[in-house]
Amino acid sequence: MTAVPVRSGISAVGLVVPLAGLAVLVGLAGTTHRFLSLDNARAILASTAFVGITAIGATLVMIAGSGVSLATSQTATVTAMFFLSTQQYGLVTAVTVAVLTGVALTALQGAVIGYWHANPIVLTIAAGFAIGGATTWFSGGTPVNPEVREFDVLNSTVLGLPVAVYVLLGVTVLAHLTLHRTTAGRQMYLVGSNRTAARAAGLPVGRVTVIAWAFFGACIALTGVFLASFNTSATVTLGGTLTLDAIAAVLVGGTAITGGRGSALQTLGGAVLIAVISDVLLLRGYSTGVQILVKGILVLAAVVAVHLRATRGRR
Amino acid sequence: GTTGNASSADGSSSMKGKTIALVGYGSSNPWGAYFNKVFTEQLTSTGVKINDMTTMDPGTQVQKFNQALAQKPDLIVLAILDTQAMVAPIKKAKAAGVPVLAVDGPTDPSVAADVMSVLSDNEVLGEYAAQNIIEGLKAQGRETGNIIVLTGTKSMLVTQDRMKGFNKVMATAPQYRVVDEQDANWDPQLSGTIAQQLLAKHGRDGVQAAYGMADYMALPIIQAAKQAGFPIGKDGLVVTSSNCFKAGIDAVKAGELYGTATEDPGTIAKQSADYTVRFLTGKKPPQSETVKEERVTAANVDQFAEQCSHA
Amino acid sequence: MPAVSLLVVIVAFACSPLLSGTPLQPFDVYNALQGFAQLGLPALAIGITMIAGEFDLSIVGTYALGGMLAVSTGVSSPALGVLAAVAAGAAIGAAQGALIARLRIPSMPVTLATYIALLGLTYAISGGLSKTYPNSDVTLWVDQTLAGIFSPRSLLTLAVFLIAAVVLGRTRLGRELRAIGGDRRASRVAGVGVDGLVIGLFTVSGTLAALGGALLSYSYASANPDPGLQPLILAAVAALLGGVSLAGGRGTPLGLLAGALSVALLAQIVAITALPDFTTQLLYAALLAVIVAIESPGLRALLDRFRASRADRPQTLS
Amino acid sequence: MIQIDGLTRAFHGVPAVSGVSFTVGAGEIHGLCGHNGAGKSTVVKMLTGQLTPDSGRIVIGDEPVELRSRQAAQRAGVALVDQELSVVPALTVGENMLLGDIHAPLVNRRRAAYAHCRRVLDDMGLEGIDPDQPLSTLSIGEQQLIEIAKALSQRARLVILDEPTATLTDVESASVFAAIRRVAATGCSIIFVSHRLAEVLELCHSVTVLRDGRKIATTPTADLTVDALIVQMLGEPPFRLAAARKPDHDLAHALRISGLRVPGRLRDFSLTANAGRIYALAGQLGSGASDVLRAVAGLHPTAIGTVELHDRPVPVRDPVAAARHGVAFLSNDRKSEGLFLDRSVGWNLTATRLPFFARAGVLQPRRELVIARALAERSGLPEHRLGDPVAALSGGNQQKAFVGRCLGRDDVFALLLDEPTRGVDIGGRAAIHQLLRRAADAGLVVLFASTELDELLELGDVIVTMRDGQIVNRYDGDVDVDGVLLMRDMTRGIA
Ligand SMILES: Nc1ncnc2c1ncn2[C@@H]1O[C@H](COP(=O)(O)OP(=O)(O)OP(=O)(O)O)[C@@H](O)[C@H]1O
Ligand SMILES: Nc1ncnc2c1ncn2[C@@H]1O[C@H](COP(=O)(O)OP(=O)(O)OP(=O)(O)O)[C@@H](O)[C@H]1O
Ligand SMILES: [Mg+2]
Ligand SMILES: [Mg+2]
Repeated sequence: MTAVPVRSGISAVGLVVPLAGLAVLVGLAGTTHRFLSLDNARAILASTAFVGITAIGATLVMIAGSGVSLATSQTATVTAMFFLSTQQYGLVTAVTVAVLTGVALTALQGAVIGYWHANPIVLTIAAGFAIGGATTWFSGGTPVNPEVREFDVLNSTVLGLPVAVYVLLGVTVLAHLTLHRTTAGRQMYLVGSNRTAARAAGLPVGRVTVIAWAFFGACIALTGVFLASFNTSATVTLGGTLTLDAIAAVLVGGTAITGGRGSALQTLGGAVLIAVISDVLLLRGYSTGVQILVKGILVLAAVVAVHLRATRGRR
Repeated sequence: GTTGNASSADGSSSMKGKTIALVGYGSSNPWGAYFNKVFTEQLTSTGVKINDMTTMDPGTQVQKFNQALAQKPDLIVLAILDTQAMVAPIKKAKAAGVPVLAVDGPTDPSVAADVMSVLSDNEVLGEYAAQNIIEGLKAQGRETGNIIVLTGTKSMLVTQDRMKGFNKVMATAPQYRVVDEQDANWDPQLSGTIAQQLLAKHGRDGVQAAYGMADYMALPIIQAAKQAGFPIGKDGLVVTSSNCFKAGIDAVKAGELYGTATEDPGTIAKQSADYTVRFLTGKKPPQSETVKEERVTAANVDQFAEQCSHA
Repeated sequence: MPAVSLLVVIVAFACSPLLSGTPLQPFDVYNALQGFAQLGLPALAIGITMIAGEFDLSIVGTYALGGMLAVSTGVSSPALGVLAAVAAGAAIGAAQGALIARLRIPSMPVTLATYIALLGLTYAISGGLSKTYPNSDVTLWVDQTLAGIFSPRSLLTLAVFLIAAVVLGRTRLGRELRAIGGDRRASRVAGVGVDGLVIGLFTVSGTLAALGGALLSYSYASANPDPGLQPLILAAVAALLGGVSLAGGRGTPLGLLAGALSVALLAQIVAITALPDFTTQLLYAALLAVIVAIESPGLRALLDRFRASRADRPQTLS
Repeated sequence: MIQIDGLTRAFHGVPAVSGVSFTVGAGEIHGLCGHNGAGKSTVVKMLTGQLTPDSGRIVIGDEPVELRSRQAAQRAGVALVDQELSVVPALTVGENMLLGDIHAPLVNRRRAAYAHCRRVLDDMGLEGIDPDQPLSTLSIGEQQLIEIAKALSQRARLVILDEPTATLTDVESASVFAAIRRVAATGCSIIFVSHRLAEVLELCHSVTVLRDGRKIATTPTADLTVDALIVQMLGEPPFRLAAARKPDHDLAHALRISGLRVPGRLRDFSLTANAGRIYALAGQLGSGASDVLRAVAGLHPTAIGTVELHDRPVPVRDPVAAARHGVAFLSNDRKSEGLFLDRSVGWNLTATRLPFFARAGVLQPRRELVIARALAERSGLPEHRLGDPVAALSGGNQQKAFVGRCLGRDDVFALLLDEPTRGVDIGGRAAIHQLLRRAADAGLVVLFASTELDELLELGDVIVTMRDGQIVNRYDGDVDVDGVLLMRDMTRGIA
């Protein structure tokens, strides 16, 4: 992965806890009726895809040390609307328009954060209000219902899996390669690890931040495109709980919120883990409340575990 | 549907200078957006002043209602977000002598006598959904059948009423069974996710029909079913919903959605506007009116295409 | 900052008759204070954690849970309901605080996780349904008009702010809170009992949020299992307008009071003038944009540079 | 009287302090010396409740004490000035002076508190500072003085000062020494930790030297010289570099700085410098020396002036552009503004030279490894540690990794270093000096700022003295300079 290996001293505790957790999960899952079916595996992957794509983008932003975005849902909604209202120009144009919209909106926030060091939380709350307010204003609340349905192909399945799953895998691979094999990716880790040092060393902090956010924007837009296709129309609330779901997946994947550590593959794992657990609970007949509760506990466990591993030996 | 154009009602001149506070659903909700638009359009020519006090947040709604009350309008038109939270404010309005017209969802029974109302018939909407399913399954010649239901936010009376009607009719066909009922919170994305998992849980021969409480909740079920390889329509999964949107009408036409029902915002907005005119011109309308809801299936879909195309 | 934003909003409030065409009434103030009562306690809860350099996202979770518990347990005795809510809030806060202080984890991800878990817990308790509070005497009591513009709820909220102002202003706790927000390590070395303070802090923020939720659900006569992110975001906006910085070390309860009042008045202005609902969102966005500009070092540097280039000729050296 | 008996503490099984014992009498000023990592701060932390000893005993007065927290230590009568500046800029001066003091009342009594702070400040000769002033308005040196004043005013039985003078001017140090002597005269014991050995000999009654966590000796200062102290610390005669200063008339100018100004910090600075020479900026804190470097590196957003490097103008307010033009900068704060602490040594060494092993933005891992290995060797770091997080290195090795980042790059023409050997022991210092000399020999302009006379004289070919944001004197390579001359420039400025 990297030319210069990072010391891989895995302590007994660090290994036992996740293994025990995994064993419990496998046990639970294996004894759950219909869990071990091809259909269910497919359903899990399919339900991972939408949140997963956004979470992969969020991973880059978090690694680059600019924390989280609280404007994700609103951005996804806007891109979905642009996607649907440009259907008549063909699928490629519509997707391009959506992605460019997502990239422009999100990279702009990245620029303010990267070049002017604005606080990401405050900025993205503001952006969320602005995008949400403007969307309601311009759409007047009316849903976008396209006459032409170019998007149908995005709802189809290939080898039994929805197209979105392949896009998720593609985005993951792309993010992974970007992070580990490109100058920009390495700089994301460095900037996230110590932003002041990166600045003093003359690293292009602003540019790196913008690249990470632009990637994120493209991912949000892809999620928006799939959401729009799946629902065949877009309303102001289409984005739903995407914001927190994406952050949860990134955190469960073990990326540090303080930046400098994490990976796209781990986020994919985090997203799948959340989906699997929700699925097991659903199949076992637990209520929505219990599903959410367990998700919260899972995020907490991941955050604590990541933190303990990172600070092991430094405290 | 009743109504004509409210502005043509006689005595509209006597409405000049009157004020209505519209404490309705916010325009971030498509249903609310179209309702507000039609309602306002219907009344503009009468010269009545409408204060926009819409919101989608229950807390803000209480505050805006109280605000409206303080401005002593001639009528408050209210679309309730949180039934309980509205009880005390409605009592206050009663005490202050400000008339309230509740539209769409019902008020809490304890204050039902204190307001006028133009209500959607949610029980009937639920019944229609059940009828659609039974009809669809019978048409396929099925002796038995399993059904999954994705509801709107369970805490809302609207949801509860629809389920009441739905269950009542389903009880008449005990050979068809509801195997799973989940709260999808009026959220299309959540509907999709839950549908994917439920379909996988019960398997291809474990589910024959599905009820998504609104078109935008039923369509994700159809997508999820398609992706999971379920046949849809004629010989496949029977999917129905219960308030029509344009996308739903298209799906009915395409044969993917077995049926839906009205509760379209335009109709109720027109009837509410009409009611308002009658009230403000002293015509003493009945205390409560119910909007006539219609069942929509492939047979009569063209008739409703226009009515349902606005949200 | 808090004084300026409050002043601007008050002036706008006073001018709102120009748009609405009806003169202001005491009721307008009452209603604004009702809005303040709804927002105030969560704003104070998140505000004090921000002063100490933490960020307690879980307050919306505690807020929802507090409301649900109050409604479930306070039917016969409202005080008992409040007590149950507050006890739960304090316990959750203390547990979170202990985790954050002892392991020195950033509070944001921890409280995010707790928020999700609490949401699930509230959902599970209520079965996802809003829960009705049948004791209408209490509902009427908490919102009755006092002295024209107050209600017991808004007075209680104001009182909590004043207590916080006295405690933080007149004891060394205020100094230590800002100190651990300004520089955690230095405070530790100087002898501040940082861990205890952080645990206490989260206990208090959990308590305040739960109390806020309980009062709100009494007022609505119902508890909503999922209030969404809106209360959190508005509370954060109030705190930011109140002169608290996300970097920590800055802010006072009176500043927070001004911030919460500003946000409440703003919502009231939109209600009085019957502007469309999305205007509120755009107004918040604009206010936050100002905060972003003021707070972000890069933008400040840009301003400095501009000033420096203008003051270039006469050299100054302090 | 303070008695320390067999104090021992290990980190992850590696002993940092082993069986250290010594005694400090009432009224005694006791020096604690040792090279970097010798264990001084670890002893201090155990005495102040920040670390618990694995074994050993601390006796204050007559009774043994268990110091489990800072509060417990304060109750036992121990006051501390930490090695790192430990004040909170967000608070006022007065609030800082009362912060964490267990004797401060729970309820604020503003007037009494103000009077108390006023008195303490006056005692330190800080009449110009108001207790209600925000601390952030003070210079770093003044902030340090506040911290010292606070510790000395706590009526403690033992005051520990861990490198209190590292950021002070000599004038300020002198007033601190006077205050320390006054407090000692009241019967309080003082432990004074410092790398400035002359200072230690001047102030202390006796000195305990630690090496590798063990006590070497406790000696009365009357019997010691600086050289003797160094021998105790290092165990062998100190490593000395020949101070070969080179003339620079014969070379073309590579770096031209003219009219450089930073509002409030730097009045007017111009310098022409040659490739292949080392330029030393001599100035105390606040003299502007460090600001020159930061401005050239693009880190002062308000800087004005022109900088040219090999006849190409370098924009002065953009760190990225400065780096692109061949300026490499090393901050004096390597922890927060230098290293990527949780990343590996390898990543740190290669952080600024990614283009060297990237093709079209894609990294080539094999080339990276080769380059990282070569750099480790060049900067004197063990190759087997390339994969370790840099935080796990000792201070000296961390600094080597920091310097190593800028070496051997053909796109760097000017090397700017702020306090290149801060917190580095004598051995590590010599090694870093050698690296810099080699860099200059390879054709770079090397410009560094320092407050240490030895370093300035040893390393600088041209020495520029600064004070109050401007140049006082420039000493070229062929002029004789001595410490007295430099010190006079740095403290008194232009006559
Ligand atoms: N928290 C810690 N974890 C691991 N090792 C530590 C820790 N603190 C100190 N050490 C190690 O203990 C040894 C002694 O460190 P200490 O800070 O006491 O040295 P010092 O004499 O104060 O050095 P300096 O002159 O640089 O301040 C060093 O090897 C150091 O790296
Ligand atoms: N914070 C730390 N975490 C982990 N290991 C540490 C830490 N500090 C020191 N060490 C380990 O202790 C070893 C000795 O460190 P120490 O600071 O004593 O080195 P040193 O001999 O003083 O070297 P130098 O002369 O370069 O300062 C280091 O090589 C490192 O492996
Ligand atoms: Mg060392
Ligand atoms: Mg030390």
